[in-house]
Amino acid sequence: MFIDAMGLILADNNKISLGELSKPRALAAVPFGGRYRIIDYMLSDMVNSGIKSVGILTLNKYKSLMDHLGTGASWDLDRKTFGLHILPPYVNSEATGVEDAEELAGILDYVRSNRSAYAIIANSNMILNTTFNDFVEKHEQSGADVSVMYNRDGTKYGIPNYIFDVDRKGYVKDMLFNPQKTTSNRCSLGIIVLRRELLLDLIAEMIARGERSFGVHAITKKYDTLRIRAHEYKGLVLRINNVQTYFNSSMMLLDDKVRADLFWKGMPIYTKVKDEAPALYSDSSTVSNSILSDGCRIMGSVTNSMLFRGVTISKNSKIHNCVIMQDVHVSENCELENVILDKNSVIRPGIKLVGHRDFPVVIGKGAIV
Amino acid sequence: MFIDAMGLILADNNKISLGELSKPRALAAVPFGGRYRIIDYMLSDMVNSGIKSVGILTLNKYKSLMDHLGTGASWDLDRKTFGLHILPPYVNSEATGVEDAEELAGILDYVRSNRSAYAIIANSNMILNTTFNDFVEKHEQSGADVSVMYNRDGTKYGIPNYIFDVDRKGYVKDMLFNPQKTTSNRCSLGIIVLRRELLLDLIAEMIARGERSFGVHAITKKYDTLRIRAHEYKGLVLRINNVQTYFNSSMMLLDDKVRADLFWKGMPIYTKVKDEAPALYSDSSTVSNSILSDGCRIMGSVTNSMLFRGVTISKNSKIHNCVIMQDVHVSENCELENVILDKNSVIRPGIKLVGHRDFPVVIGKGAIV
Amino acid sequence: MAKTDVVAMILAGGQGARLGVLTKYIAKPAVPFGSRYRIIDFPLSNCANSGIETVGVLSQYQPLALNTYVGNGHPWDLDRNNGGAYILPPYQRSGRSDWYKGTANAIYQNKDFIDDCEPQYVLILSGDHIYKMNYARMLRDHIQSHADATLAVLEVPWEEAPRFGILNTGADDVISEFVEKPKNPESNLASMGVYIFTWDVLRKALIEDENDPSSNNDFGKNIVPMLLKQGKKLVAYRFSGYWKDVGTISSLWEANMDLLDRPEEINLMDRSWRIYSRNPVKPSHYIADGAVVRNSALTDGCQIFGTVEHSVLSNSVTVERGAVVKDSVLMPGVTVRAGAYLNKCIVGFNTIIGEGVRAGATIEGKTPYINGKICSEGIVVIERGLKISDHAVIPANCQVDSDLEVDPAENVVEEVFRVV
Amino acid sequence: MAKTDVVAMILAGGQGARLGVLTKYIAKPAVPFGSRYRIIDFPLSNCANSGIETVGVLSQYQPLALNTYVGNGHPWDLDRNNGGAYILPPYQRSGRSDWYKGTANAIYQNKDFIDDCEPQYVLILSGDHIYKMNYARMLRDHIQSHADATLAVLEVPWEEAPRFGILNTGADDVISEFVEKPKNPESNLASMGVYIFTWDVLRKALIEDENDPSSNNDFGKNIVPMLLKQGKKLVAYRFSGYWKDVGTISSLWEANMDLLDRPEEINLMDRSWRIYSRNPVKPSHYIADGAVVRNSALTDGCQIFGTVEHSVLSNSVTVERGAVVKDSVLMPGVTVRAGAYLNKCIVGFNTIIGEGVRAGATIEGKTPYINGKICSEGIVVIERGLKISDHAVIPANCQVDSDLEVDPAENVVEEVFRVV
Repeated sequence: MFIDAMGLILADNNKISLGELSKPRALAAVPFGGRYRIIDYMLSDMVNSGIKSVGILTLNKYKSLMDHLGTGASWDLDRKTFGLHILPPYVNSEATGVEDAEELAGILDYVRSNRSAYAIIANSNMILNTTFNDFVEKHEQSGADVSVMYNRDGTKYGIPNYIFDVDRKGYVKDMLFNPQKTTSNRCSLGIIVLRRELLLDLIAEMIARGERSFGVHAITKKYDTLRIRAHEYKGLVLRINNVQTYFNSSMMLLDDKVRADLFWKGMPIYTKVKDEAPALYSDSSTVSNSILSDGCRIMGSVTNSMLFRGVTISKNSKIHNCVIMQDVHVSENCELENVILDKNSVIRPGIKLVGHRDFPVVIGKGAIV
Repeated sequence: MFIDAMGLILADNNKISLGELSKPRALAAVPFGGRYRIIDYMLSDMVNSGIKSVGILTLNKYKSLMDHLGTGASWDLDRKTFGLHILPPYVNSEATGVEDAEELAGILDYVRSNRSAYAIIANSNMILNTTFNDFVEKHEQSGADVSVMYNRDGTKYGIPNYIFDVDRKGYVKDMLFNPQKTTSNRCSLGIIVLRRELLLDLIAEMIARGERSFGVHAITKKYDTLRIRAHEYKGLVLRINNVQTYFNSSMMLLDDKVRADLFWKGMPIYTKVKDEAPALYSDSSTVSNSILSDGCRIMGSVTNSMLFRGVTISKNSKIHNCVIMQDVHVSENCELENVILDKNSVIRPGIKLVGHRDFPVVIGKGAIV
Repeated sequence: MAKTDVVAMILAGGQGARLGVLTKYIAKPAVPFGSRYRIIDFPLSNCANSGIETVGVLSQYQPLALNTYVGNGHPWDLDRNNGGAYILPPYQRSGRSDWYKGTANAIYQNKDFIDDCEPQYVLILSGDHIYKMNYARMLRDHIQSHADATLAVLEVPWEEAPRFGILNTGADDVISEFVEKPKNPESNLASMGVYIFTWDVLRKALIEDENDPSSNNDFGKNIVPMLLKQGKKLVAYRFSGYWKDVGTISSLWEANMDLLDRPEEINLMDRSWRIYSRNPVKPSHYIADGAVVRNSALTDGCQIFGTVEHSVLSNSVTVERGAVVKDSVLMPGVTVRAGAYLNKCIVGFNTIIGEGVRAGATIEGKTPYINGKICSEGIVVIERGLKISDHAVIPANCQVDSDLEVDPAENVVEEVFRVV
Repeated sequence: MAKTDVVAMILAGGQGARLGVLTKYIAKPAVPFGSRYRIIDFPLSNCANSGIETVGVLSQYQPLALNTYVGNGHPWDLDRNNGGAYILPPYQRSGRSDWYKGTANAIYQNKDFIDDCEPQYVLILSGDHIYKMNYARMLRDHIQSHADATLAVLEVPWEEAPRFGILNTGADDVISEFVEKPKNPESNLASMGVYIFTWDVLRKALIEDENDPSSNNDFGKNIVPMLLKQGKKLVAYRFSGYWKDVGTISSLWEANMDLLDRPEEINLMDRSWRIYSRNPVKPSHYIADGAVVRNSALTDGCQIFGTVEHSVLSNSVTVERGAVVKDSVLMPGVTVRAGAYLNKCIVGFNTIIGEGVRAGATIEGKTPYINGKICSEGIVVIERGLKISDHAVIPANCQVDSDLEVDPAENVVEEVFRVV
């Protein structure tokens, strides 16, 4: 049976920058994995858990996100009651009549208007395919105030990271932010569950204390006053902490096992429907070990790469180890290796671009090279 | 056949304040006429004209408006392509990468992404039930650059008003803002039509000139460089310029002819569906010359009044010449005359409130009296 | 279609002949009820409020109004991409085609639809009951009791028990016997026609029932007794609250009046369990100077210049000056002209009651319209889309049917309109 | 339902028997086409792109897949509150019930539906044609020419004219005569089965036709000739562009191949006239190291480890290492196991082609599956939901039908699955 919970997704993260890729858009709106944007994974996880009410907390730069999410219909969240709500940072400017927005009051209003028993709050830099039913059930049984998901990644995917020390009963007894050294490899996945009523109390307290920021780890850091249960997640998690991990995670999807865990477990990852034509391969195409999407037209050679929707690779062009986003046009006789091409960029004939595996070249949105 | 136009509605107006009523919400979101909010009339006019793409331009305080409009489903504007879009003031912060929003660039992007031949731009302080088919057709035939709707109200509904002088061919040759004296009674309805391409040029020019505000009359004031045709509208128009005109307009709806023109011409006024129960009248109710809405429970006396959805009038209470908004609770033994009660307010037992017809008492949203 | 735990199937196929002219052009579940609603709003809203998102509506008789009323399912939040509301008519397969025979056969014919949803449980509902019920709670009990089927039951007064299908139960409300209209009831637990089945149990039973040529293919008469005989575990789920079968003119009238006399029982004002309906898009209602409205339910688009007492008016009803409407149910768009008098009348969509018409329980007289089979307790039923002649007199227990051949002198129907 | 200028009615009722096993469980319009689409996506998308928002889909035969595919109409933006997509099955009226007889009878039986929309014009479409067409332009011409009916026509090569319904026209393309499959055609203007009628003209014609017991109740055979005889003004609307009736196995195969060989003709990449479809919600497709994909169309969820040449693959098709797929059309969920070889095959939903199977136009042999009535030009058709035995040999012009009784030695069907 489905869980009685609402979802809150933090669309942005002050601690994470993907350079050119997150400049024109919120972190959650960065394209990832062929047809998707980063937020699609967490949003689908929530929908697949039976959650029917999801609020998206934004900082700024959220036009892309609004365009992507639309009415919420692609996630079946275009509902009369609840459904998908984008909470703009200024949301409460009218609630209080005060011009300088207090984000927390807006969030408080939104959470209060809900009726669910639980709230799940998640950052949007984790890519995983799961449902939260087991997570919530274990939390319920434990009697803890908050449960937080972690895995054993430790600090290996770089900063930002939050490392938990837990006591023998599995409760958080310490949390370290970007530690140099640590005795624990329990790294937070930035996903927590708590009773909605408790969340209301916590937000009210934050407001009373004059705090203005809200987040998963602003709650987990209260481990000395709250009983915070650490819940280990053993499935696949891709962490998007910076451009390097973004590029590596994209390349990991070429692995059959990674794709199987992320896409073929029976829980679909939903995304905005684009109604592109099928991908068309010409006589002259050579493609191997690559992910390609609808609307692509392939006349050249594509190896070890990830192509989003509507990409054109012209004749005699060679693409190797690249991530190429929506509607990019690569002209004839180009050679690209270890390159990330953002949306709508155009590569003119005969261009050669070669990055390093650990330092991919990033071409910004709409650039003409 | 339907017209090939997009709509733009300005949800707010710096020149109009309805005091307590517009404090917690945009002008367009102020409740008016029983089941409706002010924007419902213009939005329905556009939908009834066959317009399938409407952008709502906001200043701030637009949470109520977002809640009211939802996915746009109530106006059948929850569409895959186009449909209803709320354009927040900061909409372009990501388009330019600049933090201080330039509203005009956001509007430019939105208008550019459309494909319609024409754009209709309207303020939201006019209540009328019409379609724009004739307006657009006449505009098309005339060869004018812009057409603007007016009627013969002159300055009698107070400020703000824009009075046009027209030449013999019906083109605007002068526009006066809040004039003391005038030779013309042609008062703008704040509704214009122009080719979308021309609108794009005008916005681009405004941006180039460093202008930051956008509005109907910012365009009509260009009558010396553009050929602006004045189009007379002869049907009923209610103007909401201030609390007095708001109150008077509400009372005018008690007139059979006014209601017939506004509600029973075959073009429905859509609004958010609330799924209230039917209104229930008890044994002890006395009601005359009043408009009442679903979800009301009437146990007292209601005369010459307008009750929105979910209002309770308890036993032995008397309501006369009042406008009572959604979910207001009037306890027993109250007497109210010439009062406007905003949403969710509560009148405790035995309270007597009497305003003057020209100076109604206004009780703010959620107040307990 | 998405995999889902539970699928609801609403039996909306019957003609509802006992409602007479009210179901001449529309299926019973599409009949207006309670000012703002249609009968089917109740099971649909119960599903929506219970979190059930895949609902099949089995229609067969005059499904057009039902089809367009349910439409995209939006009013009940059933316009889902995966799931939502589906109208399920009978259809042709390779080589054969059948209309629905009984309630069980209707489900049998749609077993592919149910299979496609891969549900564990199937909820079977009637399209003609007025009640609010949380099916999620019933399902929880069904799962916890490991039942093969759970039947919702209502305790009825013992003297009324012989009118119902009665369930005899043992410990833990396990059902031992189902008796249709028992003369000497052993129990007062009446079946409400709300069933939850574990799908694989029901699936087998439906196939078995279909292969039995002597079966009526009916849930109450055949499926439930068969499962009991096979020793399956059937459990009663006790419901308390308002419930009414509105299958007859008198019960339809009574249920409408219950909203006025006992509004707290069905409690339509409860915002935590709203009854959704397709909105007529009309302005708020208007009550004129000189009008009297008492003890009544009104909704959008009504315009009252006369007197309305103890009546239920659907949207866009006009009552002109001097007209009196008492103890009546007026469906959408009805106009009561000046000076007319209605008492205990049920009037169909858009009918115009002419000036000075006198109709209802208190009116005496003899006319060919009197119909004791359909009407009782003095109730007068008038078909939709008629203009009733000015000053016509329609006495108690009449059904005004435009197809009835009557002597011109006795005819009260001046005109027949098309009703959208 | 809202008043609207024009209502589109899509004739989706026929069984499509010439498509053999492909329409065993689903109606023809629901058959997958062109990698991402179903046949009905074309008329539905044309309606959406032409601004037509009220669309009736007349279904009768196996409507379940069609019903759930069209669902709430969302993919075509037809989930409107007023209007949208309606599935219109045959139904029972007070006292009678009929299945649809011919195309005209199907519309006749739904004239109440059309009347409720109060349209001036009705657009009649077929559910089995692949084309992109702006009906709004055709309607504009219909209005401007003051025609009673406008028929879309395509100039066909003169030698092919005898296969079509041919319209002979005079000045201003006014139609003088309709000739079904003329031996000696006077014109090469073929009717495309796309009609716009002024509704009151069609309404009268349908009633007249219904009263004629000798009529086949067919638009081409009866309604059009009747209107011509009555002197009504029928005008031809010339269409140029890609158009194909996909009513047979060979034309369905050809139309799929046209997407590869002449992609510019139907031009699915044109973003100003998208063809919408219900999205399968699968990840982007993957092409493995060592795979060969050439001259083909692929979509979401495909995983290719072998060779795909000149083929059209629907979503979630897997081609294992060493398998070769040539000149074939694989429907959603098909798996081609290692070492299998397919040539000119059309394979239904979710069928598994076993290891080392050899099937298609280039394969010779004799088996009971050979079916010259359904198959031609060597094309092999395989039913959905089968496991084809490893190393089976299926020669040219076979139709693999699980219901065909064959000698165990010759049987190539190892298993039959249920397909959702």
